[in-house]
Amino acid sequence: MMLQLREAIREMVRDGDVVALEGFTHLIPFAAGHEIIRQGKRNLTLVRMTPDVIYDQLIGCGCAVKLIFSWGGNPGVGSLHRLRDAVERGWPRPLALEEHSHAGMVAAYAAGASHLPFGILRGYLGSDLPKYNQNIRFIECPFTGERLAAVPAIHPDVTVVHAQKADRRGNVLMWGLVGIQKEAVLAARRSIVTVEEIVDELNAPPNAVVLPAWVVGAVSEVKGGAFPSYAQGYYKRNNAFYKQWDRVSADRETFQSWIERHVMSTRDFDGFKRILEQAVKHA
Amino acid sequence: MMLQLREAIREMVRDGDVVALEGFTHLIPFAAGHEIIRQGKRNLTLVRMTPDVIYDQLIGCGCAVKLIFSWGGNPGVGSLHRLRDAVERGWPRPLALEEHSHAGMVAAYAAGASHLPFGILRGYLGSDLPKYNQNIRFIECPFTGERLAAVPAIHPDVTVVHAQKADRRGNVLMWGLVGIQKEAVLAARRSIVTVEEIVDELNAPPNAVVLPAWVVGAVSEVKGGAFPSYAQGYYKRNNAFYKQWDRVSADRETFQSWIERHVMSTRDFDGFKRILEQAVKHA
Amino acid sequence: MPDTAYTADEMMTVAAARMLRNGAVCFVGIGLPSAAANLARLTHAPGVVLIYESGTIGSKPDVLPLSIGDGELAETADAVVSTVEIFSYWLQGGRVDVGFLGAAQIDRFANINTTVIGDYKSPAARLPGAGGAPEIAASSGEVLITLRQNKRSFVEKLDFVTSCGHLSGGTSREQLRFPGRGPAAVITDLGILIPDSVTKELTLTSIHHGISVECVLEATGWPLKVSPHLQTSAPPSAEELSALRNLQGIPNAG
Amino acid sequence: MPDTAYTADEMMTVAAARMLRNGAVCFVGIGLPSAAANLARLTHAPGVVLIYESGTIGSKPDVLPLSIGDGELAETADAVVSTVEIFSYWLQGGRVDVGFLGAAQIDRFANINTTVIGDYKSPAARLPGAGGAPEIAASSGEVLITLRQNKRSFVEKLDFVTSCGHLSGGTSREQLRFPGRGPAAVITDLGILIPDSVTKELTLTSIHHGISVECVLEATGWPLKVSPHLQTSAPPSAEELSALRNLQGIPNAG
Repeated sequence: MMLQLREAIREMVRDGDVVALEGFTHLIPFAAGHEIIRQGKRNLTLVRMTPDVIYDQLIGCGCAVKLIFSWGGNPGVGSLHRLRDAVERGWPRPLALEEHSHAGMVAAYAAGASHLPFGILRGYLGSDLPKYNQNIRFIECPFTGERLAAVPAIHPDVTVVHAQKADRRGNVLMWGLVGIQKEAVLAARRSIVTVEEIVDELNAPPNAVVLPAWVVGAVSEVKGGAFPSYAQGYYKRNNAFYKQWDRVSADRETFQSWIERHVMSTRDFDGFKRILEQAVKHA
Repeated sequence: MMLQLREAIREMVRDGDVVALEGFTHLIPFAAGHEIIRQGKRNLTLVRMTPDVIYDQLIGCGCAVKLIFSWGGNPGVGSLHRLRDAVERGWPRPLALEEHSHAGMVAAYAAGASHLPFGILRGYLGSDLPKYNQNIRFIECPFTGERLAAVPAIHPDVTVVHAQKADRRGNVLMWGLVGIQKEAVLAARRSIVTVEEIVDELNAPPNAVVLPAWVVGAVSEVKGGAFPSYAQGYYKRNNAFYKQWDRVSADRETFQSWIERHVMSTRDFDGFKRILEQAVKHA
Repeated sequence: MPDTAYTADEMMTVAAARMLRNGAVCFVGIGLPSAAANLARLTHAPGVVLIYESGTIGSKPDVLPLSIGDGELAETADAVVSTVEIFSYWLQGGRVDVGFLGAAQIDRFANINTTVIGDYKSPAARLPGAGGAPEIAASSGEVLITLRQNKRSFVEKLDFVTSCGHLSGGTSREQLRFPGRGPAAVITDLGILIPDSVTKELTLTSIHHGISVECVLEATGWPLKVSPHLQTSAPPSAEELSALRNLQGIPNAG
Repeated sequence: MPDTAYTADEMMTVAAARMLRNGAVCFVGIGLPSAAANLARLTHAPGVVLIYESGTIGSKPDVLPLSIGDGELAETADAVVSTVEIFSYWLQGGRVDVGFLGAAQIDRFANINTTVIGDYKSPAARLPGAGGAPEIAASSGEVLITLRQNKRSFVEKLDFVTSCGHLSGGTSREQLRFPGRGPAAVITDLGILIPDSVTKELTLTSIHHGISVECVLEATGWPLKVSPHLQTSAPPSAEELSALRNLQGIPNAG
């Protein structure tokens, strides 16, 4: 179903939902994250292996009450200051954490996509994580008696991902680092996919990562919708933005005025990017 | 490691081994199967989701003592007469069966590739299969209490697959129906990959199915090595051969003289194909 | 051969095809179902999505493949994935509306045997085995089954239960909490059988044009229940026959 | 700046790179390890295979990526797979010879904390968390760890054990039957620490050129054992420095 991003977020992301915006450095759905902020969604449980800047923004704007994750930082730069402020000082509201390792998260997402109640892994050996996360348990192999870790399936109410292309019927093609995106979509009750472009024919290579239209909720064309993350074949990662975010996010007021100017006062992601370009010109 | 197929089979397939020649209709390693017959390997435990004509030949030649499988037939044609003769009448020797469903076999192979002792599935519900296969057991979900089936990991001593291309370093590329081939190679202690051609550069599309050289034991160039199965992009399935096999295999003596003439009396797969062509010319 | 002449197998395939609703996601079992599913796609159900256990999603073959892994299935598919993914993310994942199965033997509750005739350990006839069927039968939203009807195939008691239908009938399937609802219809070369809504026992609800009820009873290994509202299946239309024969690569008459 | 001048971080990265043997399959953790692993590849270990948790196998970047998911890693890889596959088939599958990890805190048995400083429920400082490290630490054949050495990072007791080294030393790791052998070396900006073969306690075996033993002891939060055969790491060669700076996009002097 082709929808404008604004409509897709309005209809499919509801207050209190479990929401996964996935992407492992590549194809992070920033435009969709901004739209969630603009529409003032609240009480979300955010899920993601690698919460980064867009989750820092969502958390700093008070959209989230809980985070299910395995690594939360600004890769190569440092901390997520808004995430830390929420966890360490409860600002703008407390944030509950359910914390896994990457291997645990992928097992949980794959179980979700597979309609299994749990996933198993040889994991968490000797780690303190199971002490603080009741969703890490242990089972015995019925053949060898070996003890293995188990995690419950993740089933987001809605998963949002960004991809390179969709065709007019809504079939989606992505390539490059595809992370956990397919599993996150298949594990979810609803899904939104933003794409760089809508084309007549996908011309997918054999065995490409394709999500057939009938497993995708809404498809929205948002050119550049992964910025400052990247879309292989379209544009590179804007590392300067990630570095600058460290300064923007370090201070509550600086963060709030940045969000007000760049997100709340813009109509959509094109508007956001125009404001950013102006800032660069005036710099 | 580049090896002639004859050397690869001689060095890597040993009497008594657990051997998987995988391929789901597509890319079935017929040339390698013939070489196993030529070299008179014995007491093999054969593993495969869909044992078809090449397994019928291996079984009819007395190479196997056991078969681990989920569907054994000549697709679209009918029975495998040599497989049936071995199971029903013990000719040329009895064949033990360990029988799964496809879903059970893929869970077992995936567990093997993942170095997990077992795989889980929502499977075998109400089926009689668990009554006859002690390797189908049941476990409880530690979160929901739900009962799920469990199967032990498959770890072939050697897996043999056919692929379209390898580069000179031994990296392997396959496309089209790739079945369980990647998992079967990764689950095995040793592996042999026959390929249609060895090229300077794979030029693999993004996210293609590539096996890096360092996880592959031996790579052998065998043009047409999947005949009468097919290699997408190279040649089509020879359905006529599969239909004719029904007649060739129905009778023990016809089968034996066919094997003698086409496999035992030929030096290699090229020789086999020359004999076949002559038969067509004289027909 | 005039346009209106057709074989019993053609009638069976056409009747089976008619059961598949447009837009359904259909997991196509090995054997007879592939012809029926593709015929549906090429006639009244162009929006049907065909999934094959060989790893193809959305296959649209022009010619019926001999096997369920021919190149045509991959080349015309929307996506081609590994068999691990087909069974875990797509079938077990609950994305299949209709599982379309063949069978060697079936009982009155539409349980299926494709494993063995006679004793498992020393069989009279060894059949191909389970393949994808046990989980297709368990996990698909509903199941259609198509096979030729005779006393060897429609039996009082299965030699082996490979894949579950309605078990011992009534609520016995519900109690095991299968993800899917089980068999919705069995389509044969003689007619159509539907499980009773309460007892789940297969009931003859339709006979094919030119077939007598006696003939169907005679071909069934148990006392077959017959619906008081028994209908007669329309014979294949010229369009259906033409589409089926094109699919099978059979030259059409006339 | 003359060619021979280098920073402590450069010395650390060069010393860490030297530990990676040619031909090893190396799972590259987030942070400092990526520079060291790629430096090894570009100097003495051209045959090293670098796996990143973002899904790349055999990455060969010319320029060091800021993150472990930059496009350069995918574009130069032999294969790019899903994160499910990276963790299940490749890491857990036992195909990794060396796990290369960073850390925020480490203890004398090379256990690692990357989760939290202070109490977990009300932390003084929230760190990024586990990422891939717990399973990299458990499943890799052996583990190399690189981090800057000071009293805040080398602590008597970890606030949180994110990823296991040699647990409480001795045979305690063996008893838990981890698939991998655990930390083989810790490379810092001051020197190299190796677990004792029996007690598994980290022992200073090498100090970097120009660093005193006292300085290392001073930077360690427990009474650090020093090997009787203490060596001094050679300073970075001109070739190593040049390769590292090229990788980091830093113009070389001269």
